[in-house]
Amino acid sequence: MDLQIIWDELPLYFDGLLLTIQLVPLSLLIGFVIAVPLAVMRLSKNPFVNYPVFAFTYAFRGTPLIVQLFILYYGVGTLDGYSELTKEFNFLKGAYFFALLGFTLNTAAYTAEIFRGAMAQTSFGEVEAAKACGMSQFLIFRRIIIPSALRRALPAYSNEVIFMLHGSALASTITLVDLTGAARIVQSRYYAPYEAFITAAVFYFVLTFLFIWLFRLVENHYNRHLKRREETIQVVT
Amino acid sequence: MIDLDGYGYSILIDGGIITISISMASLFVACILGMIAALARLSNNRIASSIAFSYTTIIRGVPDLVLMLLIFFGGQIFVNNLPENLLNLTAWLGELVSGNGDSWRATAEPYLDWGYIDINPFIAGVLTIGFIFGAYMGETFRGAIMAVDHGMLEAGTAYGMTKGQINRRILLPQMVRHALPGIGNNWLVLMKASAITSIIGLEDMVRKAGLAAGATRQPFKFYLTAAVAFLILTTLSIWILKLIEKRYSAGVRSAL
Amino acid sequence: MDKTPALVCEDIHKSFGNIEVLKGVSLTAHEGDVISMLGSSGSGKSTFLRCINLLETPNSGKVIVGGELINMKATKSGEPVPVDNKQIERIRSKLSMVFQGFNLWSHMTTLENIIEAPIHVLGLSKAEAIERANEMMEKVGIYERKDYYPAHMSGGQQQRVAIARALAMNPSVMLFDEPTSALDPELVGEVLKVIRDLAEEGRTMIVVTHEMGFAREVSNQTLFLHKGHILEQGNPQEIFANPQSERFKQFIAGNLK
Amino acid sequence: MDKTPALVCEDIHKSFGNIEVLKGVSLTAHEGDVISMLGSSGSGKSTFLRCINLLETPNSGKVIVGGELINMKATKSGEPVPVDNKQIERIRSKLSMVFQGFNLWSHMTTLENIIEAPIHVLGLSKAEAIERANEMMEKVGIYERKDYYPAHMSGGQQQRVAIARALAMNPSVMLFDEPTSALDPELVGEVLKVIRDLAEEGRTMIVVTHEMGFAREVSNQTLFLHKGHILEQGNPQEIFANPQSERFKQFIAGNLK
Amino acid sequence: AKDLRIGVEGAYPPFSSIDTNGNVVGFDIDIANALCEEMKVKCTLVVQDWDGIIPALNAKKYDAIIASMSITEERKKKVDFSEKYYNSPARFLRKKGSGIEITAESMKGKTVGVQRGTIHDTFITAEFPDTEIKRYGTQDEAYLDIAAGRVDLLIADSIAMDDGFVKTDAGKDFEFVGPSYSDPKYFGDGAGIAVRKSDTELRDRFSAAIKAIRGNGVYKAINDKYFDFDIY
Ligand SMILES: Nc1ncnc2c1ncn2[C@@H]1O[C@H](COP(=O)(O)OP(=O)(O)OP(=O)(O)O)[C@@H](O)[C@H]1O
Ligand SMILES: Nc1ncnc2c1ncn2[C@@H]1O[C@H](COP(=O)(O)OP(=O)(O)OP(=O)(O)O)[C@@H](O)[C@H]1O
Ligand SMILES: [Mg+2]
Ligand SMILES: [Mg+2]
Ligand code: NI
Repeated sequence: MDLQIIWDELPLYFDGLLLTIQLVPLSLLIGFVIAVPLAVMRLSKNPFVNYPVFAFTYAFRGTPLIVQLFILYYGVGTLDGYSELTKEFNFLKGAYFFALLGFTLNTAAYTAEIFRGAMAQTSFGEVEAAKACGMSQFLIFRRIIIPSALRRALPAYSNEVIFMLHGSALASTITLVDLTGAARIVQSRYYAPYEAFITAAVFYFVLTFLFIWLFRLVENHYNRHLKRREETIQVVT
Repeated sequence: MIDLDGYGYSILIDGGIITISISMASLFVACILGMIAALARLSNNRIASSIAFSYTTIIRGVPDLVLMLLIFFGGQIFVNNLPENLLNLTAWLGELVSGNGDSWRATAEPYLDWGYIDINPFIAGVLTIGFIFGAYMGETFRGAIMAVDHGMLEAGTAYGMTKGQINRRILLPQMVRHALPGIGNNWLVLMKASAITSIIGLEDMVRKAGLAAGATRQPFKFYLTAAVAFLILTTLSIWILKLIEKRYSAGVRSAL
Repeated sequence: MDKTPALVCEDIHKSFGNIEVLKGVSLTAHEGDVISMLGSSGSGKSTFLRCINLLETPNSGKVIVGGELINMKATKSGEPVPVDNKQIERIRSKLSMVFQGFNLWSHMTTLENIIEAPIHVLGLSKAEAIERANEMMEKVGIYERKDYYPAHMSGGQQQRVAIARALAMNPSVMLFDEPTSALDPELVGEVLKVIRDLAEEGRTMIVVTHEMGFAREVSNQTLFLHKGHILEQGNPQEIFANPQSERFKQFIAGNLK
Repeated sequence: MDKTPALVCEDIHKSFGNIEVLKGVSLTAHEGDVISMLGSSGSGKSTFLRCINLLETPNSGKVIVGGELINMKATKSGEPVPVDNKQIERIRSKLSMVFQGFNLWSHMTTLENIIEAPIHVLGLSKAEAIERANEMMEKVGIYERKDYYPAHMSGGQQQRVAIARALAMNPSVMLFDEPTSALDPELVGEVLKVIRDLAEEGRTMIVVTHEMGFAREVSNQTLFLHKGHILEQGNPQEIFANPQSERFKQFIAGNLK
Repeated sequence: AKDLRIGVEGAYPPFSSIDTNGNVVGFDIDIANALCEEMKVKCTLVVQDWDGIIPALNAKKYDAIIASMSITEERKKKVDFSEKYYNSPARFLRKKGSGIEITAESMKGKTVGVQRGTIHDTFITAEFPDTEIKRYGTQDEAYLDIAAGRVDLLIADSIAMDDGFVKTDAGKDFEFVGPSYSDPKYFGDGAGIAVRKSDTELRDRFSAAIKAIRGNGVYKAINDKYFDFDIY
């Protein structure tokens, strides 16, 4: 291992890190906001509401993220009228927008399915109890099904967050210099794969555990009610 | 039919075969590694369980693309420097033992003259993906083992069955059923992850599509072709998985 | 009759698929009535309670709550449906149900469970709702558990939270579906005592139960349901003393053994 | 005593962590004895049964099955462990346990559940095991369900499969842990009848139960466990008529109410 | 003699690209085959992405690289080179009518596309620090992006760009701009065949073979197949 290389290129890695920690939370946030209504739509019995969402989630969950990115970035670039559009909207020019779009749609598709599963699991009795109190369908979703499902979905969602972080490495395949992009530049400059990629791996590792730790905090707070009785009692004694 | 400018065969058939075979081979490797990891983590042996723990956490902490690049580029250097390093080690040992390292080195040389060991991208891809997904499989298997109703194992104990009998006759068949959905999920993710082997030069569907896109400047068409091919593979897999799950769920009442 | 009955059910029929579970069940509850419903498993007791607050839609028959008839119409396929969802929601808020399996909202604490519907359905302010909840929790004796989640409480405690939640809606009629069957024998007494206290307060209640003793001592009217028909009906003292039907004789014999 | 007792437990102590759950429990069962164990929830009944067949290792005390003492030794940390796993396995095959939650093997049909241990533990041939299983299934009345999986049977049926499974081991002592508590009231009778039949056959049985009637009518010895101690012990007729301890008086009062 | 494995790239027309049958074709490939024939050895071609082309050589995945690799000081630290087998200058490419000139001023804030890890990458990084550089894994991807208007300029080997892009349909709106660059500091002494550092014997055989095909007309035949001038 040539530590000098790593030291010299550290600024490059930090630039990459900056991009990674911009892209990932942003796409997660937008993806989450889209996913909740999508999940509700997926539960609808009306095929016109349900099927389009199903098609969306199926397509995005059934194809590799890298292919999605290539289609969005290189594919859209060759469409007629694309260059005209970029004059109007400058942000369409860079890869950043397409990476963000790809990641967002991808995570929205996965997240919607996670939430749908959690909502479908809502105890039938709890929904009946809500009905019996005279709550309307909308109120039941807003107050009972969604809050309860979001909490139950937390562990699965935290996995999705980790997958998204890992998936973000693919930004480097559409010219962005994220952490992986930085590592690939270093590798091509020095032909030093260990130095280049282990450094990136360490960054990712730290990021992953930061995320896991954060989620554990959130889970401990929001999922107190899911802990078994014995466990809480053990904590007391 | 859509006009694929003559690239259709190479993307769908040649590339498809590579994608499918690399995925299946990786699944096989992953299942073996996963089973070992799960058993090690659940064992009472501290060292085995902490090695398995490090394996599953570290692998899951780093993107597959980075691991792939690391193993592909780094692994090759490692393997091919191995003979040289072993020779140096022999020489050093010889120097230490009898003071003539060079003659030790000379003796060892013919045995270590492996030439180049060709890690072809296929093997590298299979090992990398298998290695990565072994970690995920390990967690799946561990969860499945823990999900087996403890009471059923206890019933085995209460009737005087030995540990081995309980593991073989009760735990394993139950575990497989619990693990199937997880294995199915991992398979779907794995198949898609195999697409990143295109980055290390394996000629799978995505790489073939990329080459065609570059040559014809029509990325939209070719990547879309690859995407549709993946959708078909996914659909097929889901269908087969359902069949398998049905077979294994004898005696289980479905939730609905 | 001098006053409008709190609840009237007239000739309720209900089928699931081809099987007719309720074959014409009627009931009148005046204010302060405590009606106990007996019947073996599968006789249709839960189905009847669920028809009252429209969790199941009866195939025919009338439900009249506080003088207000629930309007029903038939769909194209002949299935009856309520005309007006708003009416149903309003009426449900007057009929509180306590479920067999409690059905507490697992992501909410005791207090949150109790104030949820008063705030969002009745439109109380949070302060009012909490005040009312405190009172109810005192009444059923779970005030000390106000910040616990359902999963962290025993069955008896959960059942009492469910009762407090129903009470907090200040309902005109309370429906109890086997309020003690899911409980450990030592907790049964605890919950029955709460219901007995409510009866003494003059609450109108319909209680599905397996507890003969409770039916005999607390209720002022007992119904015995068998295969979707009411076989016995009347003052509990009398019908326990002089059962009219063979089936009811058997039933009380088996249960009192 | 003229004959070796089928089972003797002497001064069994068991702690979990710092909490002592059994504080010296002794019991002697002769052949043909039916011993009922009563006690409120958490009193240690299950723990005691589990100590008998070493699913839990008692901290001190002796277990003697058919005259054979189970050998124990202490580990370095002071925890007692059985000396010889082979002995334990042999002894367990003589003590069949019927679990509260049945614990049937869900991937096996009724028949497979019943023949599993006789084949793999007792070493019977498949034909012998099936023959024996048929007999047992007849006895408990589930022969028609022989090819069903546990999930497709009702609770009462599952419980009877569990009993058949235990019987097929031809055990010298059968241990029942609340064999009816998970059942619907109408199924309780069904299962109790099976146990009563076994009692009439002269099987040695230890039955943890909440059913007073059963204890009184079927067993010839009743134990009342409270906080890890035996508070009452003796002929059920006598102790129900003349309870010695306040606690037992309360207990039967609460239950018979 | 021992069989040889040769690393080629496959995404750098006209020097090397993949045809519809999945075979690699191009100038590099023809030269490689000609050299092998001259050296009387059997050769297998191994396609490898540019990023990993040198590490894979050192990892003995193949024995030589014939992939238009310029002979530079930086690379000489890792591998040995034969004599050059062709030499062509680097140039900038712009869209017709874009008006961008190759001056620090005109290029300020503009985006230049370049293939990652090439001499052109080194050159642009060092000489035009004020431009934004977008790096690609393959030259093909860079073409896609200038066609889409995502980069303002490309810098690459002039011949590769001419034949691989400008002369194609997609590239007809693009033109070269600015001088030809061949400063040995960045661009070395032309393209050579890379071998592992210890393999001096193989290096010398390649050098000799290049000389031989230059002499016997084989080189010219290949040259004329692709270019209307002498690229050597
Ligand atoms: N949603 C449903 N679909 C089909 N059949 C149903 C449904 N709900 C109830 N039933 C059937 O209707 C009959 C009456 O059920 P119900 O739950 O009312 O009985 P119950 O008197 O409450 O019995 P228990 O004392 O066991 O609670 C049963 O045979 C039951 O199987
Ligand atoms: N594995 C264990 N670890 C810690 N505590 C335990 C364990 N098993 C049982 N206990 C505790 O030991 C006490 C006695 O439990 P046990 O299951 O024997 O009661 P029980 O008399 O069978 O009650 P029930 O009638 O509810 O089944 C309880 O307080 C229980 O919490
Ligand atoms: Mg019911
Ligand atoms: Mg117990
Ligand atoms: Ni009628």
